[in-house]
Amino acid sequence: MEYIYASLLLHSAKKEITEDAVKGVLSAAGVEVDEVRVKAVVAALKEVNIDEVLKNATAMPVVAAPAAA
Amino acid sequence: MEYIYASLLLHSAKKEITEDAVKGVLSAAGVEVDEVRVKAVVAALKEVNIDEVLKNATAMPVVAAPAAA
Amino acid sequence: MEYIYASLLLHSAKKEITEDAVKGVLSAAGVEVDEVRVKAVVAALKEVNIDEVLKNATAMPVVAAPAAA
Amino acid sequence: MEYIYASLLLHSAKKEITEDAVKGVLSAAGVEVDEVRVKAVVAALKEVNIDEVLKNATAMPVVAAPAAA
Amino acid sequence: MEYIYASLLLHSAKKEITEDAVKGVLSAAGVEVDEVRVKAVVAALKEVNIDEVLKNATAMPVVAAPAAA
Amino acid sequence: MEYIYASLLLHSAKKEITEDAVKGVLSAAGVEVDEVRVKAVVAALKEVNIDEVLKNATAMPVVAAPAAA
Amino acid sequence: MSLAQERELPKWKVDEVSEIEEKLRNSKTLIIVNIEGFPADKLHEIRKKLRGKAEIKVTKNTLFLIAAKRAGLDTQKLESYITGSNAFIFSNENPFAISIFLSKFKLKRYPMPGDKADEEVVIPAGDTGMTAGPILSTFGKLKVQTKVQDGKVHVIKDTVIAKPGDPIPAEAVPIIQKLGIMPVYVKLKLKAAYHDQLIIPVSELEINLDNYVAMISEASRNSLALGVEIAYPVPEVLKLTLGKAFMRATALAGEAGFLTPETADAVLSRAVTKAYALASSISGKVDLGIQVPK
Repeated sequence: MEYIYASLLLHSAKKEITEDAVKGVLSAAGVEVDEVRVKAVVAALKEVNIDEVLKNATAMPVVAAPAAA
Repeated sequence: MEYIYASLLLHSAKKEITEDAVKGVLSAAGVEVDEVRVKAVVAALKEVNIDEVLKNATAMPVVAAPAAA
Repeated sequence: MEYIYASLLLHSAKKEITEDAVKGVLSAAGVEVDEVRVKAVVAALKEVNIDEVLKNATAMPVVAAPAAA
Repeated sequence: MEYIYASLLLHSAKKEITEDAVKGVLSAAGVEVDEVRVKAVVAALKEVNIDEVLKNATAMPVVAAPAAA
Repeated sequence: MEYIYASLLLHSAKKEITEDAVKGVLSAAGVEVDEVRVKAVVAALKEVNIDEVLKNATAMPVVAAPAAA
Repeated sequence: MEYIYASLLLHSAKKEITEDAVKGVLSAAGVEVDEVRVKAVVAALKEVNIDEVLKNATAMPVVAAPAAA
Repeated sequence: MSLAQERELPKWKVDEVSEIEEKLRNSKTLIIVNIEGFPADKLHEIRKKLRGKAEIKVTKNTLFLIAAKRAGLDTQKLESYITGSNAFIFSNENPFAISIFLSKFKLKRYPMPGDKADEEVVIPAGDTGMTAGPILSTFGKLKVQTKVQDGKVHVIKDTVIAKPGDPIPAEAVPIIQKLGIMPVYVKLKLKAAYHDQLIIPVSELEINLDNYVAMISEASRNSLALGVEIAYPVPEVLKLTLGKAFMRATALAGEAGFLTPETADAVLSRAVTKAYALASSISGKVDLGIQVPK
């Protein structure tokens, strides 16, 4: 999850999630950086509306109630 | 949440969560570090069994909201 | 909800929830205190096992309400 | 949770959540104030849309999970 | 629901739910009273253990899957 | 709960919830009216979107009704 | 009916009209009941049960209408109900109370061929009192095991021959009757009530108590919800209000990332939930080397 936490940290600090930024954060945490993974994560997150995802995630774990027939 | 994500990043990378480590990660992310908050977070986490908390957090079922009937 | 938050603050700080204590907290928060309401809240809380209520509140999974059939 | 209750009390009373205000409320409740925590809570809450969080927290009815159908 | 609220008000005030009492409450609320409905409500509620129903309604955590109407 | 029932009766009958209206209903039910409480309830309800509250309340899964004896 | 016709009525009819008129004058509530096919002995049972609350009387429609007119009832409103065979219930009680009362007791009768069972039909173990003979083959058909003892048919064990809703086998009818089993319910078919010059049709007269229970529950839930919203200071409401305040505090701590040992659960859970949500949003495209809980 390090790559995700690093990305969330950047997002939360209102910084852009770039390869360099993610690498910087991971290195500072003493994590050995996997270049390919950084590229993949950054590219994938570009296509995601992170705020939207987080907003929905904060709606606490929601268990589906049985649909009324 | 930056302080939390930085701490979780360290925890996830199996590094100790110290004030210096947290500050380092935050700085790398370009966050202006508030010494007091770092102290507060690191002190509080010392009293918490993070693995236990995370286990419980992920044990919670995360299910999409039921479609309204 | 001010009266409730004040009461929970006292409870959380392991102080007794008395009329004077609640009034003191509310005043400190700049709330104009309604004597009658304080009396009513304190009297009603005497009949409630707050620890029990809070325990259940956390234990309760949050379930989305199904649309009423 | 004292710091949170104190903050919610202030918010609910439509007062600004400042370090002094939080300290004042906590002192009135007989809580020994931890400067670091006060600073931390005030700083953390500045980054949050409290009304939004409260709305989402309580919009959901709280019920026990029904037995899986 | 006016007839139900009127009846619950009487019940809560430990008054007998009679036709006259329900009519009196409804009239005081400015509701045009339907004699037949009053009679139906009064007769039906005589057969219902209101305290029991209220107790169950409060015991919100215990929820059965909603019966299809 | 008399004051709440009286208020909901008025709301349900599409009447305005005023101090006089609530007092009238309570008196008709034989309840000795507490002026201060009436004031408090009426004032508090002014700040609430009752329809919204009821919508959320009834969206709750229906508690299994005990069979009427 | 004209006065001339009335004068021609035989004395018993004149007496009956007077009697009904008297009952109508003394009763606030009249309920008209369809008794077509209703067993006479069951009507007698109902009469006994109603004693002290109401009287039930069977009479001819023509005589009833004469009496009703004389008693000052609005016969125009009644006429459409006065067809077929009717009984009339006279009472001073709330018509709904009578209707509920009637719905509460179950009258049972012996089955007739073609009836469905309203309750389980069990042929009990033991001596049936029936003389052994051709009847044995009927028991056989019903798959009831028997033996003969002292010339009588004995059933070996309790045997269900029909479940509620099942048709009762025609050949079982005489046996069931002999054993005194009444698995079929009879219910008076109410048509309407007449009360205070008003007709209450059966659709309104028959009350489903479950609906009232549901309405009270709803009213109660509404009241509690509203009470919580304004922190109405009574214990039953405050319990819920405290829970709500606590959940709000937890949510706020979690969202703000205000970490103390007490709030650690809320804060870390929230952060992790968010992290997993984000991870799962890209999990199809990136191998994160982790398991994303679904």
